[in-house]
Amino acid sequence: MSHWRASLLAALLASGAVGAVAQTPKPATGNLTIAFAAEATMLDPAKSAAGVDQYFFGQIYEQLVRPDPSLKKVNWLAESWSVQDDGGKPVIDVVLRKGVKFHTGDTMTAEDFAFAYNRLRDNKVSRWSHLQASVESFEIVDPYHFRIHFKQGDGSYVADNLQLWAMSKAYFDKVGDEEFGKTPIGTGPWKFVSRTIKEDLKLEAFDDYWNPTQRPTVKNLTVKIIPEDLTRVAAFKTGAVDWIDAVPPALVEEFKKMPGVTVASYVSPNNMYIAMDAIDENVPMHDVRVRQAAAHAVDVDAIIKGVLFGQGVRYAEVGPGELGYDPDLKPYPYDPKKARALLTEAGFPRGFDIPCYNLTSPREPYQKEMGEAVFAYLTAVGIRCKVQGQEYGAWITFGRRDRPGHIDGFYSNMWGHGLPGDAGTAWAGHVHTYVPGAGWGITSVHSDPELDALIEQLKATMDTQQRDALIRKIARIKRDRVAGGLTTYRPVVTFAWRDNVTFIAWPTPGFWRNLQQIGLKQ
Amino acid sequence: MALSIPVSEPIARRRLPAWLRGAPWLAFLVLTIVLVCAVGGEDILPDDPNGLNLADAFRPPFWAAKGSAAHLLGTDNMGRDILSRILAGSQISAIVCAYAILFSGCIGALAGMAAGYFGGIVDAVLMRLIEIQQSIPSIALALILAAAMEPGLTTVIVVIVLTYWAWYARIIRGEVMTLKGRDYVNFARVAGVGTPTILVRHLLPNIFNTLIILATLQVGQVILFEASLSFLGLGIQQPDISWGLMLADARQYITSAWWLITMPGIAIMLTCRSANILGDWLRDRLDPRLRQL
Amino acid sequence: MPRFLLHRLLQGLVSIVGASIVIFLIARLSGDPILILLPNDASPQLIAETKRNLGLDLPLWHQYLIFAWNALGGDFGRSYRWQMPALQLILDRLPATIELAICGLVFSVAIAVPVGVLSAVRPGGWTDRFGRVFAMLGQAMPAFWVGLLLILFFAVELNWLPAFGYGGVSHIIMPAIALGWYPVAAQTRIVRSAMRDVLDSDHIRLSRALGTPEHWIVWKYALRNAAVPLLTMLGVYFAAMLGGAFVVETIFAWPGVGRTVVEAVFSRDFPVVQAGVLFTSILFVLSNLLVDLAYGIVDPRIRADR
Amino acid sequence: MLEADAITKHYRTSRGTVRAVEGVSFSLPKRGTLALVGESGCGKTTIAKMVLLLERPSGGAIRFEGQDIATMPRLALKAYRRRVQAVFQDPYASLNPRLRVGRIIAEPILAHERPGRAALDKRIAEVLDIVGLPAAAARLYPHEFSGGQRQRIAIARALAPRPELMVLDEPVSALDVSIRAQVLNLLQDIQDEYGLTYLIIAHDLALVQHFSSSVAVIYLGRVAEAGPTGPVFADPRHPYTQALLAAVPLPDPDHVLSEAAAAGEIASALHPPSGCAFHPRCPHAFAACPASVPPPHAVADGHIAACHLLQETHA
Amino acid sequence: MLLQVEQLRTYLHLRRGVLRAVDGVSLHVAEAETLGLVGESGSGKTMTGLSLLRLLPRGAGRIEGGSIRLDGQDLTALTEADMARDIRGRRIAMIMQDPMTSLNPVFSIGDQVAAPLRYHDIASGAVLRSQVIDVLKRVRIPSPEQRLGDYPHQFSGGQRQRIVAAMAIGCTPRLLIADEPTTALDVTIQVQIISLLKRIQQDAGLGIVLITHDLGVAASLCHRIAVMYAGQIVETAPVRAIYKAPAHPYTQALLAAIPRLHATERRLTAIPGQPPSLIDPPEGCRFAARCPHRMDRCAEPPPVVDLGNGHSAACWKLAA
Repeated sequence: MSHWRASLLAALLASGAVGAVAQTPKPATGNLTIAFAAEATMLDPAKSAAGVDQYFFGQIYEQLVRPDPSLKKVNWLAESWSVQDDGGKPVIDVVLRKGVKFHTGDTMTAEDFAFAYNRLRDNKVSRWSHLQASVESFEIVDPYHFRIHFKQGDGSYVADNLQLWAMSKAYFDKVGDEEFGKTPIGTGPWKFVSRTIKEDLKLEAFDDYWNPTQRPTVKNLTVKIIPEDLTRVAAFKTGAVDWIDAVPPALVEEFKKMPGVTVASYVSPNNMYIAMDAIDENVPMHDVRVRQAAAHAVDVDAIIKGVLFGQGVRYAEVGPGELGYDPDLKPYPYDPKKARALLTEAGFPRGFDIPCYNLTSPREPYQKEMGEAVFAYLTAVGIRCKVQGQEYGAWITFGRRDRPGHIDGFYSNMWGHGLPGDAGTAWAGHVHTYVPGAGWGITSVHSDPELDALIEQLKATMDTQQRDALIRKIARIKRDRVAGGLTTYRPVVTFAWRDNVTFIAWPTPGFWRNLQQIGLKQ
Repeated sequence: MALSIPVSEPIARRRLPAWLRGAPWLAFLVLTIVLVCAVGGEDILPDDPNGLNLADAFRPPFWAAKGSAAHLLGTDNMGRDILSRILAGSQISAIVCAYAILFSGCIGALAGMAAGYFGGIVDAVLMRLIEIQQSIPSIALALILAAAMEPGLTTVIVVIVLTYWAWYARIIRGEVMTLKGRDYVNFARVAGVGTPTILVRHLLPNIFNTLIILATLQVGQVILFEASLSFLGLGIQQPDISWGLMLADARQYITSAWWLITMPGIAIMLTCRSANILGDWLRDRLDPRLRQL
Repeated sequence: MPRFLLHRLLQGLVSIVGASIVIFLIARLSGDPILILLPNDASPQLIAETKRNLGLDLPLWHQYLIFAWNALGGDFGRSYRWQMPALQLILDRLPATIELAICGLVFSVAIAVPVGVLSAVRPGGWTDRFGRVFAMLGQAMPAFWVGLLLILFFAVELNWLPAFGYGGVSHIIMPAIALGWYPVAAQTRIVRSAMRDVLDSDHIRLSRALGTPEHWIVWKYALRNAAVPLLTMLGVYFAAMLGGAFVVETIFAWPGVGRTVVEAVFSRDFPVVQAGVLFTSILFVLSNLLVDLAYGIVDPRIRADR
Repeated sequence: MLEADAITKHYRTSRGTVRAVEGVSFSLPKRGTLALVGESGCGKTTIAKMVLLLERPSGGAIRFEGQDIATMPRLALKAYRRRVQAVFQDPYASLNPRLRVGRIIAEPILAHERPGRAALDKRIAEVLDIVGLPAAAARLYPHEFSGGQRQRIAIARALAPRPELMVLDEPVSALDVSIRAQVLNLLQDIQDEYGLTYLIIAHDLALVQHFSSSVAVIYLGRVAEAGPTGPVFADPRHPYTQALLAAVPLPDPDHVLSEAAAAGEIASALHPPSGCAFHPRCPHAFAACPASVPPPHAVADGHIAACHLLQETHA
Repeated sequence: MLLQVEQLRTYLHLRRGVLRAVDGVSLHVAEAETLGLVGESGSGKTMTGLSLLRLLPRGAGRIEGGSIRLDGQDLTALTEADMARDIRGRRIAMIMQDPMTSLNPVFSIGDQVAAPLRYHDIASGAVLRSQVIDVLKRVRIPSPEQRLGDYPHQFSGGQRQRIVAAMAIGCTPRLLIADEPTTALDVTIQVQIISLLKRIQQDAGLGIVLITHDLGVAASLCHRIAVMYAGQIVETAPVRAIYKAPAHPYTQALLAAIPRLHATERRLTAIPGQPPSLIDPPEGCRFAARCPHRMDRCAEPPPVVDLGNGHSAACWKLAA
């Protein structure tokens, strides 16, 4: 366990929230209202479009394997699982936990996972079918035992918690597609009660939850949607809600000083970076020295401190706590002199003008300001940024290689969806050379045969140890060559709750908003 | 005899030329300052408006504790001098206002004149266009347009022009319909004066007042409209600075650093108010019929 | 009367159709929803297939005709993003937005009428000065600023009103003020100038000459006359509020159409954008129709003209 | 010179068809002055507008020197526009406040010819002189003049292209008594001097009697009585003309006004009464009146009246 | 004497200067008498009428001197509230020029005719209704019972002027100020209104101040006539004397300038020039500049010369 993770756990322990874990649960009682900043669109894991959807359906649906509050992977709906070899093709063999019930009362069986698999891989239904692309077939051994046969090795599949959500086949057969999405039924700690778009999601604690030691102690939970930061803060301050997510960075200090309020910060595995065009020979960043100059030009620490109020963690290619994290791999130090020298060396003594695209409808706090600051630093050493803003709709397709037109400068980007797996999937997307139609390098403006080979190897590797080593290796090369962009920071998300609330943060895959253990103090 | 003296004519006291009495000097002054700043370029800026200095962020205005004379109105979240940004913002705001008003005014005036003068099918078509424009919520139109184009100065101007031309057109149309019935226009027609001459000589000069007044009223609307677009991230983009953008960005610090939002806010208020006062005054002076706008 | 109504309705219909065409076209200029919809590694075949399924491969005019034909039958397509009928998505949000727009309008009129009347009666008086400053603030402060200040003061400081959400009367007060403050200035101006004109008119002079008490002249005789130009503007304001509500909806977490449409634009969710804008246009036409009818109530001359 | 042949003008409105003019005929000899007289809404201004090509007749024809102005060839039409000019009622509305007087007067000239700068100035000075204004007036704006002076400017403008026919639409009714006499005298002087033909629209019978050589009394879009002014005023044959004349208050305390001559009020052109439109107000109305429209009846040389009473007596 | 006005001066304080609209006007009206106030536009006759009601343009108009006595009570000394409650509508009523604009278009005529009765506490409820019907009958509105709910636009111009008259006489005032009551009407309607005013006067014994520029209307309605020029009265006389033996050169010129029915002269006698500005009027006789009999003394204010039989005129020629 890294230092970073240890300190986080210590903080959690210190907050006194963990103490409730071991006790025999009492039936859930009482009502609690909390507020989220963002809203889900779909509550159907197959149709969900955005990572934010998981904040919501992650309360209702569960997966085979999941991280616990200390980010350790534990078997969850799977009693046990292993990767086996079947004549050179990998197979994942899963034994299900018995006695797990859906909210309808039906017992969870391998049939349900077969259904989930078929639904998730159907590209007419699912947005996540590509995650199942390397699966060859799904085999039911007995009601609590199934095997997933692969065409070739798929490291991400393992890294991403086996990717299967427990969805009730019986329920689907009964209500059909439309209702299935509207009234979700899962195995999770919370039962769906009602949802009003743009307003709230009402949940009820699931009494028959299979894991009674780790379930909510409050009966009714209402999640309000309050997108505007200060309004959400005001809602908390006025007592309308007792728990909020995404405390604005500027106000974290103020919240810490508030009496009767607990504040906890968690690193989000969203990895922010500044992508840059390195494939076009006419663009200066084609030259590795220019990319290094850019890396030296930006004082990321100062930006985190100044712009983000410290609510960010700097990372070099792989964040602390992730597979392949290498504490010895350091980010480029801020050194404008060296940056200028590198530019001169690369043949740009007077710098150059370059378009820089910034996201103006932020997905993470102060993302826009962050971009502005980065571009200002670049400009200061001679990489003169012509900033152009992009709203979300444009931004989301902007980096894609199958879009007409091409990227000719810097643009702010991030990776992290589908995590916490590891860096493999993301790198396949934005570091590997673009191969049309093959899924490689879909947002990549980089091309490096050595890295390509390593990333392909990583993709096929399902063994965790081997992956760890590979990732470290790639990360070092990536860092040295500033390949696939300049890594900056990972945002920190801060939750605040009143002292009448008990809360232990569980990471919904990647985003920390799992209300597995939330309750009212007795 | 009908009494033709307006009830509100004030008692004369001062000895200025009649048309200048009661002129809003303060409003003139404010607008002049804004204009000077707008054309002054970078020379008048005390500091680089985009000069990042994270160590010096959130410095309050000079009169507050921790304030500094180097940053009279304080610094923002990235340590940039707010006064410089407001001054630089006046340039962009002035450009946006100028182009937006010029184009929406010209298009609106042309459309309004055509609809009002020719009537019939031209009028019917233009009126439907105006109504179509008005029935599409302007912010939705702006949003989609801004998404279709690249956000930035040009887009903001285009969006505002598309939103406001109908406003001008509708009012000018009404004006022209009244003017068209005037005897001097009738006479010109009787005398065989050509339509272009009638439009240019008889109608245009007489709607000019209206145009001026509408333009002054639009100043505030343009600035706020741009602020709303900035709120969505679709307004003016860095490194350009506009007051609306400053306002929209600063709202996150409304409780922790009040001056970030208040300073550009005051600039907007002073400018809007001055333009409106000037417009009111011009209207009273030039054309009392337009008081209803 | 019915003939007049029919005429206005027809004109309104033309506007609605026109608005739908405009929105349809610009929305399609704003980008391709396919890449937002589909997974990152979608194959070209899948992209083509999805385009065909959504009808996005047809020529624009054909797409529009399909849209218009379906819309006539009440089918506005399914939201790409929400995977539900766009119509339902919009209709569910519509009441909250209408409620907000009406309350905003009521607030603005409730301020503008007394201030406008009193400042016409006593130019330079206390109400005139104070009222104008009040109106000016609304005109110079964007709604998000007003909204946040209201929340900070009335919710956080005083704890008088709930900071957010949709619910009872107390919930709507601050959003209505934030939305309704902006047009106060313009409305005050209309009322004030209309009142000045009316107070200058022959019939008011005759009323005075016959000894009518001043308050009676102002609040009964003149105000009803002055209401006509204000009414004219109300239809336009109502539409502006429907369309402009998204900022206030965002600030106050108000579950309205404005936010839905804004987000739909960001995600290129065309059916929702089209349905949203179309319904706002319909409301615009309807509100103008209502205004026209209200004219008849306020002004009997107009009644006769129909 | 000018002839109207059964011209009609109908306006279609949302409430129905307004029959503003219903088959009006008259003829105006060169150098003559014809007055169209009637109460407000009778259609006299509409007739003037049709003569001035501001409105198009719904039926009938207006002929200028025998040529139908509706079907005139381009060139003749252009000439017509020069040869026919107008003076309107309101001296405040008829001059563009944004133009200098010189430019206002130059406009109708420039619409037809391109004289040089000096020649133009001379022409302007000339017409200003004719209406009794100094040449310096050309440099001023209309608002710098009084009502009477403005009407002089309007006359000067109308005179500028050297017209032959002038349509005078209530040319003095907006002026004060003392100014009115000045303007009327001026108009007469101009006619005498330049041999102009006048078509004057008026409601003031005393003025008409004083000013015009012939008169047409219009009631609800139809000619009730027409003829040379002297005989028509001395011996009015139509009850409406009689009523009008009886109703004029004279500046003579001994004159007794008769209220009985025309009871009630003028009907709406939207729903004109059947038959003779005057019958509901006529003290002599009888069975034939509501039944049919009386045809014009010649009572003397050039003097006609459209009344069933005359038919009866002469039948 | 019903109304006695002495040396009334009403000035308008305008942006461009002080306009002496009424500059030393004295007049009187007896019961059941009609005084015609005749003059051209801008001569101050309307301002005189408004001064009697103290309804001057707000902020600009002010009575600077003189007295207005109604039944001996000086109106200039009353408070604004007293004027509104006791005088306007109650004892002095007014009719305005344009019947098209003097009725409020958005209220029914029943409402408008009832209004003065209601706020002068003369009647209410069923009594009010019957009084309204009664007064509408008196002004000869046909079947008023059915028309109480109708709006002004549903009436013709003549009928509207009758309704205005009904509003004015509803509270049985002592004095009626009729400001150009027939100017906007057609001649045939004009006659009807003239005879209506005559009848009202006979019925109620009401004093009338008729403000008009039309010498014909004045002749047909007035008992006495006061001719105003440039803010002053230049001649007052019984109606007969004014028309048969005008004494003041202005009155003479005015009578000569109007075209007359059945007269044969080809040319009218025009008055040269224009009235003087009232912002800076000439010292002496204000008509002097246009007067054919001008002499040197005219540079001084002319004396009011009593010509006997209630006929007086302000002219040096007569004083000589």
